[in-house]
Amino acid sequence: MALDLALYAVLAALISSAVSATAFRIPAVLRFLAFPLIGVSGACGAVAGVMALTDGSVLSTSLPFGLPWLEWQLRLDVLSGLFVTIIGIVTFAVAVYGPGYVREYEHGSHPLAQLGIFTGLFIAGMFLVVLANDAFLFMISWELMSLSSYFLVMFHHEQAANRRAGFLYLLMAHVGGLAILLSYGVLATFGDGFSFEAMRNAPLSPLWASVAFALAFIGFGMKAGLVPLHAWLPEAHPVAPSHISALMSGVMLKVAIYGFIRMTFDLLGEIQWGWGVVALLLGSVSALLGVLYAIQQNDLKRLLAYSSIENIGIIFLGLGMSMIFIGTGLPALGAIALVAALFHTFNHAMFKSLLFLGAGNIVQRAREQNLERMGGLMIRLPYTGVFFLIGCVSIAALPPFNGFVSEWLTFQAALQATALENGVLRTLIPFTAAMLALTGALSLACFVKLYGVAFLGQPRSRRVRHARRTALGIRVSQGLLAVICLLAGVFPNTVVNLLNTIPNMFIGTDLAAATSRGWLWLTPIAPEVASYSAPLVLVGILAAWLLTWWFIHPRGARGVRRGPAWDCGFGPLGPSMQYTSTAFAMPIRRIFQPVWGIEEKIEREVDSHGLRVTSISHQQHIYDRSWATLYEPISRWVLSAARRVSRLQQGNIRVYIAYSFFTLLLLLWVIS
Amino acid sequence: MNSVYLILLLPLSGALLLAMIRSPVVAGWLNIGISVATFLASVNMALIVLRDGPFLTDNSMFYIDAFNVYLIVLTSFVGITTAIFSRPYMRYVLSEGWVNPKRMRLYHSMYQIFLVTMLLALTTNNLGILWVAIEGATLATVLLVSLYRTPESVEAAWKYFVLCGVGIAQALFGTVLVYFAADHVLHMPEAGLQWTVLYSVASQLDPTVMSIAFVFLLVGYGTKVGLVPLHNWLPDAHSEGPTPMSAVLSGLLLNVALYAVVRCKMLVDPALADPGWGTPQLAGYLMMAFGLLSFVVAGLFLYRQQDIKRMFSYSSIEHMGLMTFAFGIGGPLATFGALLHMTVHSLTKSAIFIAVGHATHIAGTQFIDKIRGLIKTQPAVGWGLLIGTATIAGFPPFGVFMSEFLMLTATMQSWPWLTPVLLSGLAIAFAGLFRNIHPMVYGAVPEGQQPVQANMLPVALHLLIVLWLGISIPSFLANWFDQATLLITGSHFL
Amino acid sequence: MNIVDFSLHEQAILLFAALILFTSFALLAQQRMLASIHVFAWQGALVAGATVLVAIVSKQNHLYFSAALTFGLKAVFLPWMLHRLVNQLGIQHHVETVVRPALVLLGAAALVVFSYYVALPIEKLSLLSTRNTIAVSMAVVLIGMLMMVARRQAVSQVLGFMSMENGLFFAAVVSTHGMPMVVELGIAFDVLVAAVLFGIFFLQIRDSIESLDVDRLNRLSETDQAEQTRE
Amino acid sequence: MSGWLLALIQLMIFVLGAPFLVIWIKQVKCRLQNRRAPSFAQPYRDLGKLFRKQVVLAENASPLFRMAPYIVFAATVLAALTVPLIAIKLPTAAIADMLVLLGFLAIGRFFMTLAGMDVGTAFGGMGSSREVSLSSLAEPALLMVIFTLAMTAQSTNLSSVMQYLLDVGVVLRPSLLFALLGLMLVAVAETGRVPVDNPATHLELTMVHEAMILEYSGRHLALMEWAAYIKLMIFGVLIVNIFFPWGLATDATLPALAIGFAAMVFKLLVAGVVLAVAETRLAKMRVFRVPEYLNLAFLLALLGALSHIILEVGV
Repeated sequence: MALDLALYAVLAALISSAVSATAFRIPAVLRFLAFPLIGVSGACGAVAGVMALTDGSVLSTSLPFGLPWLEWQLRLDVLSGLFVTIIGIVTFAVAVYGPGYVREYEHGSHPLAQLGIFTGLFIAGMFLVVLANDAFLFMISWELMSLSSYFLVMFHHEQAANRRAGFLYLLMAHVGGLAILLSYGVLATFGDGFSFEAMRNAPLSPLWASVAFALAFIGFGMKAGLVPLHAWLPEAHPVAPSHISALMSGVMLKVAIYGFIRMTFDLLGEIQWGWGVVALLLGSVSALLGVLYAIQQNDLKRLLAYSSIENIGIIFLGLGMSMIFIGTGLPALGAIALVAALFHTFNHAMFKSLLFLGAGNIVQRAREQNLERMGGLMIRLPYTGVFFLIGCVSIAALPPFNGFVSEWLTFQAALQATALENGVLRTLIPFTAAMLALTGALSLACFVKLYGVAFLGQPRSRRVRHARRTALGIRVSQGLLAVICLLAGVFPNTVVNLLNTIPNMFIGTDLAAATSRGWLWLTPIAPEVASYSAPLVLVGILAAWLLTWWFIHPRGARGVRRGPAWDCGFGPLGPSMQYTSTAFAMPIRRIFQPVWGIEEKIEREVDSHGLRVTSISHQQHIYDRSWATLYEPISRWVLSAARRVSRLQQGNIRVYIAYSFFTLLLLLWVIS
Repeated sequence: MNSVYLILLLPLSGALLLAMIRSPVVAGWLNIGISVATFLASVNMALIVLRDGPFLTDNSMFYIDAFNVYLIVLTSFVGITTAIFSRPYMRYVLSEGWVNPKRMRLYHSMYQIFLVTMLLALTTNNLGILWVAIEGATLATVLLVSLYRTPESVEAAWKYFVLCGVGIAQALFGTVLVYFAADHVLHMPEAGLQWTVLYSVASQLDPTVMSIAFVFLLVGYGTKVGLVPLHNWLPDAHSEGPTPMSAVLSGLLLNVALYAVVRCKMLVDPALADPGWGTPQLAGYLMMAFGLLSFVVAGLFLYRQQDIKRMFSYSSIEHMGLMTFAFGIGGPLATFGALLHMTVHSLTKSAIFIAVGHATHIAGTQFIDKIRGLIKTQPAVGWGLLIGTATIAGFPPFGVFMSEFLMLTATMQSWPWLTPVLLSGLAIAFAGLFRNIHPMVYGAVPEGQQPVQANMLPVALHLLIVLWLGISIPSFLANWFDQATLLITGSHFL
Repeated sequence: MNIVDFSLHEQAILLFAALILFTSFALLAQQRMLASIHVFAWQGALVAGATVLVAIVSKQNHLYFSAALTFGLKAVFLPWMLHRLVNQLGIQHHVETVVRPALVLLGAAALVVFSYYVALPIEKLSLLSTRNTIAVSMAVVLIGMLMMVARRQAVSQVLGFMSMENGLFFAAVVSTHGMPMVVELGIAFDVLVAAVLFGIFFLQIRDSIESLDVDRLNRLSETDQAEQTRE
Repeated sequence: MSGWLLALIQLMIFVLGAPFLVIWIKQVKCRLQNRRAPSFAQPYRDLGKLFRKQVVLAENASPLFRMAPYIVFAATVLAALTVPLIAIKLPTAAIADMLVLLGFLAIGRFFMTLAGMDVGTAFGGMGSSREVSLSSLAEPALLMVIFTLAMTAQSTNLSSVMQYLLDVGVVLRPSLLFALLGLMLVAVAETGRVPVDNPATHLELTMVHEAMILEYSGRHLALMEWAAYIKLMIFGVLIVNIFFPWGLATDATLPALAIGFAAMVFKLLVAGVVLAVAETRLAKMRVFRVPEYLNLAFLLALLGALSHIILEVGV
């Protein structure tokens, strides 16, 4: 039943992509047919996923496609269930959001059909990836996902920068795909067979298992955007239309996480704690660097993209910890870390999509993607303002929203490090926890900056000042996600109960203790060790707020008087006097100096006497260090190799004959 | 039985007919008609084979088994689609004044002659005839390469002619040696080159002679396959000849040459299996070495290309290398993958060349830097080229991915430490292709670039078939592949 | 064993082999156009002669036919055609300067040794003489290729190519008493067409680069300097 | 039930006592600097006056600007609610453990910094920017301290931590020493005291906290200031009650509570004196020296955690 629903979800997505083909003629098809179908797909997916999570059974079937000796195997277990849910919810939100968003394209020069077709394929691909139960179908849908999202990234292909981003994205997606393929190849070789069942029973030597793990880690890490394999992410995500960015950042990265979990916890069998260490370290590094780079961005969507890297890092940190615990024979603790990671996966999907949808609305209404020219949007786009605030609060991990719960669980897991035998690990985990703490604080700073600069203060450009009118669907979709963020934060027990089935399936233990004391209390290890009651916290905040208001707020007279800002008595305020995004991030830039590559240029113009400074211009460019260290050398090497090779084709026929001649002689000599 | 003769006679007579006809327009249509007829004939024969298995003509001149039957159908099919494409394209060429009506006649009749030689090479049961046919293919196409009479095209044709001539001569020497070896086993001169006979006695043939023979055959036919370092003629011929020619060269000729190599390997392997001989895998090793070398080197060649057709010809070399490698590995899985790859590659590559033809027509040049913004100019062509490239780059759900998947897995199983090489080769080739294709299809339209009257039906057809093969292989085809695998490796796959 | 133990016709065949080998050396060394065409004609004639000899010995009548074919094609038609072309192109007195002729000849000698060494292990399934003739014909083939590498003249390249064919024919005849008829016909046809095409190409090349020096056919090059020239 | 009542009482003490702690520190400082001190009622008078005054808002202030004070105050009060003041057994401590306590403080900071940017004055932006930058260093340090405690007591629940430390009695733990030092440094930074920030100055180059609430007036300002007082007291109580838990009431009997109250008052007064002395001795440092200061705090906290793992539970 659940599986059928999931398949219907895939089917609906495919149909929607098929009908979008007609948008060449009638653009309105997208609004009135394609997006509703996607909505159906999303709804089916969400329901199917929740069903799978609740009854925790394993459903599998096969479709009459694929290799002659191996049909497409599909399987819906709790892990797939979780991710189907995530994909479904976000897809649904996007479907609600889409019509209002694409309306303006209908008059533009961009072919809407392209958008519709590939959106459908993209979603279908993602669903199929998490449903696949054999390596072949997995790879097909995986690459389908990459390829269609690439076409979506290339939707605005006029600017050279976007083309470059698209190319980079496709290239890295392909390389990652090959790595994954190879790691499946290892498994298939030992388990002879591409079906996951065969791979589960593959008798792997620890060495080969590690090889497979390394390949999978590279492949999935590349897709998920782990530092230093992240270069494509901040390029590609901002370029796509915003609801696609939401899907990519909110869901596609999660699909990579899914692949990683499936590979490590399910297929590879015995988990080695060494792998956990790798994931832990790279995860924390990605988290820290991700947020540090995010905070320096001035492009709204680019900032969000980097923050995705950060959150992926946090997720991998949790996974790594869980692998360490499991690998060292502490499955119960491993379960906590795993649940924390999964919880954060879910949360990130929700609030990052929410933020991207909001960003899309801003970009469309204000025609502006650069924070330096924004400001005062809170008043102009009130709904987006509120929902975006909720998104920021959640991603900054403030109680009682969902982001906080997952980080809290992660910390709780980290605090159990003392249970480990190995002293090195015991010291390593608090270290990473400290990095996580730093990340959390920085992400708070980052989103204060984002919200403060974009939504508060005065508008810094004309177009932003005149931003108005948000379509209903756009508001509703954001509202939906915002509510989910709040609910998941206030009732974590329900979520944890659902997630519990997953560690149960993999390692046979779960956090039964976590929710043992009813829906009110979340106690991952034991009540006396740590407890958190989100509902009460929410009640408390509201109560305290209302009481204060009730006490403080004067009855009747003496309301507020509006006047010009005081500003220590300086003159009237202009938008240009406000703290800019660059200025806001300056202290942090100084504190963590060498992390970024910074090109700064300050030009002073003085008047004829050279006394008075007439104008100062300040330019600054922050570039990603991973380029100079990793990517450029590789491309240089390949190009020089190509140059050397091209000497082969030097044009003289006698030389060519000589090649043939000497090849012949060589071979004759070899065989005799 | 006479279905075979039908297949050969139809295009032959067609060629003579086309040599008569003066009007290019009529010739264009007739060309299509004849190809269609040939295709129907081949389908008819395929059905016969499907019904009652492989057969040998009474005079044991022709032999049809699972290995060549699908190649025959494929060849005649690509023959049609390319003919469909070449009709408007050659008219454009004529209107540009690059050729005169006389040469158009030459073109059309040679087109059919070429098909004849291909089909002959596939159907014949005689190694000698196989050689004759492949040499004949060279002779038929060499004049077409120089059809435009530009200095470059003449140079390309000369190189093509001489290099392939030399190579093919070596192949003949190899054939002579095989005959010589066979002569001592069965003392019946007439049958000494018949493949069926040879195959039956292959295990008794003298390993020394056969190994020498195989070297000559490999270098000879390998030149035709375009194996590095014998490949130099290939990019020249592809880039300078008329585009339909490039399509059939890449799509068919290379396949047939590879077919010849594999047939020879099938004879050599049992012979070398003889205990007195040291390395029974010799043929396989040689093919693997050649294949891997071609694969990697061709991938690197992609980067600095300035001529779009040249670039895709290198990609053909790359894929030929991959197949040779896979055949070299032997083993059912690899062979199955390679057979599948032969099909999907020739379909995809000819489709790409057709799209490229339209693209060059739109831009009026073959220089990559001059071709821009195709998707905006003419979406059909742009998308055709883009999807085709994605397909050949091995993106699912297209068939190329499936075959590459199989071959990679096979490598993983038997030569695990070679897989990284293959994978990096794939990645490099992929980047090389796309960094050139990207700016061509995307971006703004240069001024004065107009859509042209293009027929994208063939491209769509080919790509759809490849897609179909990628999603699921029809059972009869799978069976043929399996039979062929049985023939080549001696063990079933399915 | 020793040549005196051979039967007469074997000795004769070995003699032919030696002569053919000599002619291909001569081809390699000969620098004057017309002269080398004549040498080539002689080589063709020798192959035809060898064929006749084998035909007599092995009493296979179709060999007479193929001998005639070879003679007509290699000893008469091709030389005649080349002659005509050379006159037509006005290069009959062209003298080609080979770089380091001595070295090339040494290389050729080395090739003979090499092909003997390659053919050495074949003895167990044939008479010594056959084996040696195989070695010789392989040497002729290789020398033909060497000639194509060494010579810059399109015409001499063609000669090299055709002498390779001669080597092949010789091998086919002496080692296996000739190929099946069909094949022989096919091959002969191909050679014929090839010859005609060569003729056409001489003219085309001459039209395009005003010479037959293949070294000047280097527009299609991918090296850096080539790109600089193109840009 | 009595527990909840107790919690409320403690909360009252917190809310009402916070201004007193502030003025006490001021008094001591003035004594040390031979100045005449304001009367103990001064902060209460200030607050009352502010509450009575009318609010003046900048034209372009958004709704968030008006909500912020309430949220900040509410969050701080909740934070106070979870800190055992005179009795350990605190039901509210179970609602929110130490991590959540941090979360509450973070909420306050989040909205205060946003409010600082709302009107769009240069000062507000500057203050917010510095606040988040500095706290992004202070918070991890604080968290490491909490880690050390949690690992020592095997719990993140504040009251069980205190309970544990009370039970084991005097044990010389290097980890706790480091933690204490770290916590003190962080506390100074978080509450915006000299040498990190100076609540008494409005010199734009130096101020952090003051710059953010510059645009506030009337009751809003009052709430902000009051929240700041409470925050100061929270940190004070954390320091004294965690590291010197003696005297804390373990059961809800009156005498125990009385002792607990007395002990708390005494300890806080001492802490106030220490702070006052420190502030008198030290000078406010440049904003970009502060990171080094905070790194030191972080280092100490980390050392605490490590020394706990290595020296105290080493296998």
